[in-house]
Amino acid sequence: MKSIPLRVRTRAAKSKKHSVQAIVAALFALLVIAASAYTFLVLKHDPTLTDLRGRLLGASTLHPLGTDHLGRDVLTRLLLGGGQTLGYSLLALGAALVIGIPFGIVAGYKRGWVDKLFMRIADGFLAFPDTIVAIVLSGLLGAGIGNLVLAIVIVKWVSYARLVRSTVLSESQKDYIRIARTNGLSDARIMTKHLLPHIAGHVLVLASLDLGKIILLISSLSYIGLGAQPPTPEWGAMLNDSRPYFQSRPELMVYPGLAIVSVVLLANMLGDYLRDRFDVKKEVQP
Amino acid sequence: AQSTDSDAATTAKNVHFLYNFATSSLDPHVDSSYVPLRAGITETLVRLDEENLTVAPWLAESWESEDGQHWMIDLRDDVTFQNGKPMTGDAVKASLERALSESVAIQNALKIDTIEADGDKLSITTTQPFPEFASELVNPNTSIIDVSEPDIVNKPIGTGPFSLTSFTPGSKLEVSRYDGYWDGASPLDTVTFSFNEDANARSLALKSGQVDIVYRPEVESLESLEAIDGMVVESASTFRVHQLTMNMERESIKDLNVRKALDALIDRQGIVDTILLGHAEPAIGPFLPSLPFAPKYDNAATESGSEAAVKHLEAAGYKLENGVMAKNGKPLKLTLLTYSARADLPLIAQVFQSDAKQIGIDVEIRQIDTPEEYMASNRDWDIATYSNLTAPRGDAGYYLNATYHPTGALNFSGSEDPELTAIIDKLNLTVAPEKRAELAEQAANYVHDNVLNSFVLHPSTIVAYNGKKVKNWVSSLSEYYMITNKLDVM
Amino acid sequence: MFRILLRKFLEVFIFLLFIMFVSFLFIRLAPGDPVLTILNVDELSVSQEQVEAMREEMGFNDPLLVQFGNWLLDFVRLDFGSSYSTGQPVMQTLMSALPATAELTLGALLVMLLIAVPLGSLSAVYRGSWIDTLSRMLSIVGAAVPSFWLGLILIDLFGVRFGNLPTMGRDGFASLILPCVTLGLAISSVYVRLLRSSLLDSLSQEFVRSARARGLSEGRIFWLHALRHSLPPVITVFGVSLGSLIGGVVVIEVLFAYPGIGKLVVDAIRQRDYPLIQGYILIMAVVVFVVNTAVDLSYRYLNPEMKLKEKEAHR
Amino acid sequence: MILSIEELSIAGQGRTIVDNVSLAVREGEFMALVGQSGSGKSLLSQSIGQLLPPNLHASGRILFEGSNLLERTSKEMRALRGSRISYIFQDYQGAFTPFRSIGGHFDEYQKVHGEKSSAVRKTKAAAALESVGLDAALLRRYPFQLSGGQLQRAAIATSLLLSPRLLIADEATTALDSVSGHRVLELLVAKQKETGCAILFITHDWRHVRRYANRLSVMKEGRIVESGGKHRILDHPQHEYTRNLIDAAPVLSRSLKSGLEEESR
Amino acid sequence: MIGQSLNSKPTAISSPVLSVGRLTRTYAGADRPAVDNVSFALERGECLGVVGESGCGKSTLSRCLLRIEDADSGSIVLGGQDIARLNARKLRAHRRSIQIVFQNPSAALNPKLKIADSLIDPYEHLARGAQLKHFNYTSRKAYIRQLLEAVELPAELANRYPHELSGGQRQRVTIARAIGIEPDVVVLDEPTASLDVISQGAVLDLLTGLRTSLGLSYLFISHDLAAVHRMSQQIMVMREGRIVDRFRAEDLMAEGRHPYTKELISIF
Ligand SMILES: Nc1ncnc2c1ncn2[C@@H]1O[C@H](COP(=O)(O)OP(=O)(O)OP(=O)(O)O)[C@@H](O)[C@H]1O
Ligand SMILES: Nc1ncnc2c1ncn2[C@@H]1O[C@H](COP(=O)(O)OP(=O)(O)OP(=O)(O)O)[C@@H](O)[C@H]1O
Ligand SMILES: [Mg+2]
Ligand SMILES: [Mg+2]
Ligand code: NI
Repeated sequence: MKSIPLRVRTRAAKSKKHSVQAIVAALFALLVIAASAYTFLVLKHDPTLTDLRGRLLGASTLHPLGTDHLGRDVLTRLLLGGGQTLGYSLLALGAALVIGIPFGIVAGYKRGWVDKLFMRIADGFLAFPDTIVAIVLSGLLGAGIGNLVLAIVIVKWVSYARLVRSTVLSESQKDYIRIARTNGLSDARIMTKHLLPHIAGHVLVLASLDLGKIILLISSLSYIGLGAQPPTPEWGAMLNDSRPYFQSRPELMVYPGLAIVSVVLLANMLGDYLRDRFDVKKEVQP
Repeated sequence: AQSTDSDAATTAKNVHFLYNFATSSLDPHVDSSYVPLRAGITETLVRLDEENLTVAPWLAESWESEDGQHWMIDLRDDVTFQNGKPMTGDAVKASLERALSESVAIQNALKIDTIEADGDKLSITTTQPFPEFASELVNPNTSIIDVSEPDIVNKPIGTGPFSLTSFTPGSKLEVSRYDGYWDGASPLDTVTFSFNEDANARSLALKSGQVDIVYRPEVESLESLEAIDGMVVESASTFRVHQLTMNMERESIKDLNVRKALDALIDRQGIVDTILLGHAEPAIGPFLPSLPFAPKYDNAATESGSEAAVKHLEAAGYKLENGVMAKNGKPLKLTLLTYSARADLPLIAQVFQSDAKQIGIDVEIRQIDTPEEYMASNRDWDIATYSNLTAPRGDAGYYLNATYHPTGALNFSGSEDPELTAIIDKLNLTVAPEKRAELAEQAANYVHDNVLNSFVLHPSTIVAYNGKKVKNWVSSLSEYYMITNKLDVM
Repeated sequence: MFRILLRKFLEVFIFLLFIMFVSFLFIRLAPGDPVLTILNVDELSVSQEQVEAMREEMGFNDPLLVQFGNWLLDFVRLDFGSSYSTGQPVMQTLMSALPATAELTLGALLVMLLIAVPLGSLSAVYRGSWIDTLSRMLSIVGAAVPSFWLGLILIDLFGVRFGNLPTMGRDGFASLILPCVTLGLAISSVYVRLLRSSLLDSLSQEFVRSARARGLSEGRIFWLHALRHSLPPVITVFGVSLGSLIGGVVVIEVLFAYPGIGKLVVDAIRQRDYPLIQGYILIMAVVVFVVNTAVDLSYRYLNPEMKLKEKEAHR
Repeated sequence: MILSIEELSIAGQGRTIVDNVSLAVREGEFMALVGQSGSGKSLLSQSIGQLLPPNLHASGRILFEGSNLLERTSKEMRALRGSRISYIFQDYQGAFTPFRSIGGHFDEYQKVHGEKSSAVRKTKAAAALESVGLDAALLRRYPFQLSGGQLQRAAIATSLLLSPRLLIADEATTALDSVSGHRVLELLVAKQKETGCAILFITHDWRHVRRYANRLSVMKEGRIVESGGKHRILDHPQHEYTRNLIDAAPVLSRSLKSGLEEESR
Repeated sequence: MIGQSLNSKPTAISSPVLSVGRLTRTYAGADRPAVDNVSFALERGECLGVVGESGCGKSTLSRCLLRIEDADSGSIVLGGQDIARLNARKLRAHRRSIQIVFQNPSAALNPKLKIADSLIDPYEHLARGAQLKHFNYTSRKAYIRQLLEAVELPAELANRYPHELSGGQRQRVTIARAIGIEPDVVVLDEPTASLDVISQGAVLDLLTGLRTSLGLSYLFISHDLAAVHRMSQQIMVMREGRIVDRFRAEDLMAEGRHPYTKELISIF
């Protein structure tokens, strides 16, 4: 292994990479701010105003990203949709984490009947298609994005719980957990202080990618009348609405797609950054 | 990529047809996709003559009734089922009886009391005078099949030009020529009838040459399809209408002037030209203008546009203040239902909402899952986009009864207009076609004058096919008849 | 041994019964009922009285518990009812659609493995290198691109422009390629990242250094020592997502006209075809149970300590 | 001179842990390395096989049979490790992959170093285990099923399996009772006689140093404070620290100590 | 710091702080018990040494005492209460009284926690509010510093992760953690095996000092006869899971020892 100088390089490269990430994030934020300022202060489009004669226009100074199939300004909708989309998907993701992680830790750590019961509950949730959950909820509580979030949480929390459980299962075999137990630490403390740091890595990875999946799920469920009601701008719905123009006007799909990609990218960067912070060993031998 | 039929002369002659709806059952009496009839496996006693929009003989040579209650039907005597058995009166009777027992809706539609078979003759008595009886026999769910066959769901045996060779539920069926077909065997050897519910994928399948005829390709892809040498795109108006259903139980909607205003707000031509790219016809009333009983609406030089709408609203006592349309300080707020199963409807809803916003009407769109269900059980909405078949079998009775009669299953407006109900009741008892047409027209005019519902457009069916290969394709108005014995390849 | 089996069996049975009960309540609490479907009202008209009569006849007006009781009676007789829309026995319908979905899912999993294992491994081993960046980009795009779009692009590329892979239907192996690749690409992103993160953990373990000291090749260390140690989280996520994968293939099934169970059940949900939905949930519950039991067993295989501990507990 | 470490420094995160150390091990020699806990003995030994943790790096030269190991490619190193240089790590629990049986490790080890016959591998493994006083039945066990001492002995058995030229034993007997420890060291010495391999033996146990070492080096805070022949250092320690270290050696009783002194040649 | 009043709790000299009766533990699939019918008593302030060959069941015994593993049969009476069958919740109340230092220090520290956190953890949790006799800390930081000092580690190690320590340093950290909360009984499973002799001596002195000052009792497992001899009042010799010999430390060299004990001594 000529690893000795190489390792130095990866360290240096690493810190550089962090600053690159910071620059990318900052540039992105600047871009968004500039675009919003221009759109909202100068152009002042109404995001729901349709204009059948001005539909599917290409990019122009008036419509920097053109107009959609109903003649609405794409950039305005994209920018306004960001808040909606992000807010709700983050809410759903956060809630799924908040439910899933404790469940997983408790089940994996306590074992026995707690675990068994939990596994069965989880299995039960897994057997339900998300559409059913969503439809039932919307039927019982009324359509609306809040219920959609609820439906997503109901479907999603299980995967986190399961993932956490599996890590906890193997981790709790180790001596340091035994010691913690013999120290008489309360289970709650062992779970939060000793086990939690171990699951962060995998959970962050899964969560940062799930953000994209959740946005897409919102879009597919808004198809059956859940989620944001038209004409509310929402990325998933925009993506779905542009399906017919997939060949004639692919950019209609690309814009919200790119928006989602960049959000997932940022989430991923954040996830990796956090993961590195939890990863005390940092690097592996190549 | 072109498919492999360059040497069509030596290989079997096959046409691959791609339909936009998938079915997992082929039971001709139950399945509402009508695939057995559409694929040329089964036939009905009578068919719709799409040129004259009259009922024409098919498996039945002739039919008659004096009083509209006792019917004599004379069957063709040269017809055999695809298993070789002759189509006798008894076989037809058995088939009809199965249809009746399998489906309440068919019972309703046919209102048959008794059937008697005598050789090639059937005598049928309906439970009440029922002039439309013959036209109801157009319904594909009354297809004549050999009910003695064991597996009707997966392998129905009918009398059509093609017999089923294989069926993959939800995916496709393969049919092959029935040589003993009474109207002359098809020149084709086989037909593949497959399903794909994604419009883009259908267009691409045609482009790739994997299929020859595509039903309802993606409208947006037509331009690129037409650019391909030899590709033919046909569009035909249908008996369908996209309408704005008014909930007559709502206070604001009860006001005729409000309804008129909403009607005036709809930018029909704009929607037809842009959203449907011209593959539709702006609608005035429920019936396609070419139908004999469609009113001419000569007096219907009604102005439309937001100014007209504002005028109507002012007549109703509304005033536009600070950009809000309000009456006695109460702003006009409407809930508009829409659903995505028909992709145009949410778009129409959004256009309507935007136009309404311009004159200060606050329209909230609510997207729902199953419209029939929702509209029937929830009354918290004002207007709804909905799509209706208005004369599927060339007769107005079905639509008028279902939509405007107080007992109608699709009467989501909750309309209980005694005058209109009287017209419909009268229509139900009238036998003579001209008289019926007159009554239907009267009903349609009534609906129009009172804006009981507002009609947006009649969408067209688009079919695209490879004109270099396919011969004799006819786009059917009723969307019943697709694979026929005339269809051929070059 | 027999007693353990019996207990396990009972456990599963009670679990299934419970799931079925919950789903029964759940489905029927959803607004709407299948009467209009049963009555086939698309082009035909029925009166509201008839709708009501039908509702009564089908027992939709009975208290839920009575309905469930009836269902249970049939269930014990292994009668799962017939679909409201086609009249076909539910199990037959589902079972005939299951193979298509199964092959689609398995194919997609294969594609996923072919993508995730090399990409995840390489990006863990060469952490911070260009391949790591590349794999991250790919998985982010994979996580953010809807599968219907991906599918259409693949159809356009490999069905229309270059090559003529079948774009629809289920005719043998060739018609599996595009849908499986689409689905596989769509699901692989999570596994790439998860495998990477897990491998990073394993590669920093002490036993890896010991293996190195013994002169084992890096490949051998990777495949036989580190990889296996990093599998549990990956397998776990696989176990949980299999259920939603089977349900979630519906987009692919529609796009490629692949006659699978996903499309069937979405239609059933739309039409409130209760028996079909119940049948589906039953099958899913069994599948989920089997898969996750297998996943649990695999933990034991991957970590013998757990297996032996378990044995002792049963002593 | 089979191994000669010249001016080796190990540093990381701005800290120099091993500072300019030079050390030589002669052919067939039993070289002991003693010293303060945390002085860098383990890191020094790991750097020989390029096995340092990734956040640390070594500079200087490590000549093994004349060539500088720090310049070797990882492939060349792999050929050396296990067969020519073998290790017994201080963390004996990390010596075995948790989900593999002990026998599996023995088998794999021999296989990758070219032993084709599985029967031979099996008998060799069993013999190796028995030579360190373990029952061959332990081959079927998983690492967690062994006691600490058993694990350590198993680790020793693997490292002796292929008769390396240089054996690096990092506190190889810490988990062993005196009887077993003695037996294992006897085995090491016997092996050394038989194959002529050199042993770099890191330990805290003066008894072992006295009894078995030829030469020794004393380490403190990353530096070697003293090295030389055993007698020279034991009897005439020059450095203050060495003296303290020797004085601190635990002894049972006077009589036992004198007995030991008699024994040492 | 050493030499304050012993223990504020009333100590019944007659009753042992820990007494173990007929403890047996068999691993699944093993042909003989790893711990076989072991009985002994440990007086307050006493150190009981356990020696024996590798694999004789010393660690298993200690794991059973700590209830990390459950013995098949036998009693463990700690402070008057048999903890062998207590459920987890009730057990927790007794946890503080008995602590362990493991044979292998690497696994005993949470790799994701800094040394300071590992140290402070049991203390913050258990001893908060409780008056600790030995460490009269003023703050969290001071407590950690004092503890590290007690085991002769530099204070700067507090901010490192376990994998950044040498084996000996890790072991000292685990010792520090165990004594930090001032238990009644500490089970020391070969605690000094990986320390250099100077540190060994220092740690042993430290342990002895703590024992006398705090009235701790030790079960000192080691294969280093010299260390055991120096530390303990009583010595037990274990072989194949059984106690084969037991005597006062002074009598180590006396006649009449068990042959196995003799072998151990002769090798030394
Ligand atoms: N990965 C690492 N990163 C940073 N510092 C480390 C790392 N590993 C060890 N150290 C530090 O390097 C020094 C030397 O460690 P090493 O393990 O070589 O000691 P040692 O002489 O073997 O001690 P012992 O006898 O206790 O095992 C110690 O101070 C330790 O804290
Ligand atoms: N989890 C386990 N499963 C099966 N057998 C085990 C397990 N753990 C230990 N053993 C066996 O039990 C016996 C006693 O082990 P234990 O760890 O108590 O020994 P020990 O006296 O501590 O030895 P050492 O001094 O080597 O640490 C050994 O033979 C060992 O192989
Ligand atoms: Mg060391
Ligand atoms: Mg032990
Ligand atoms: Ni992990």
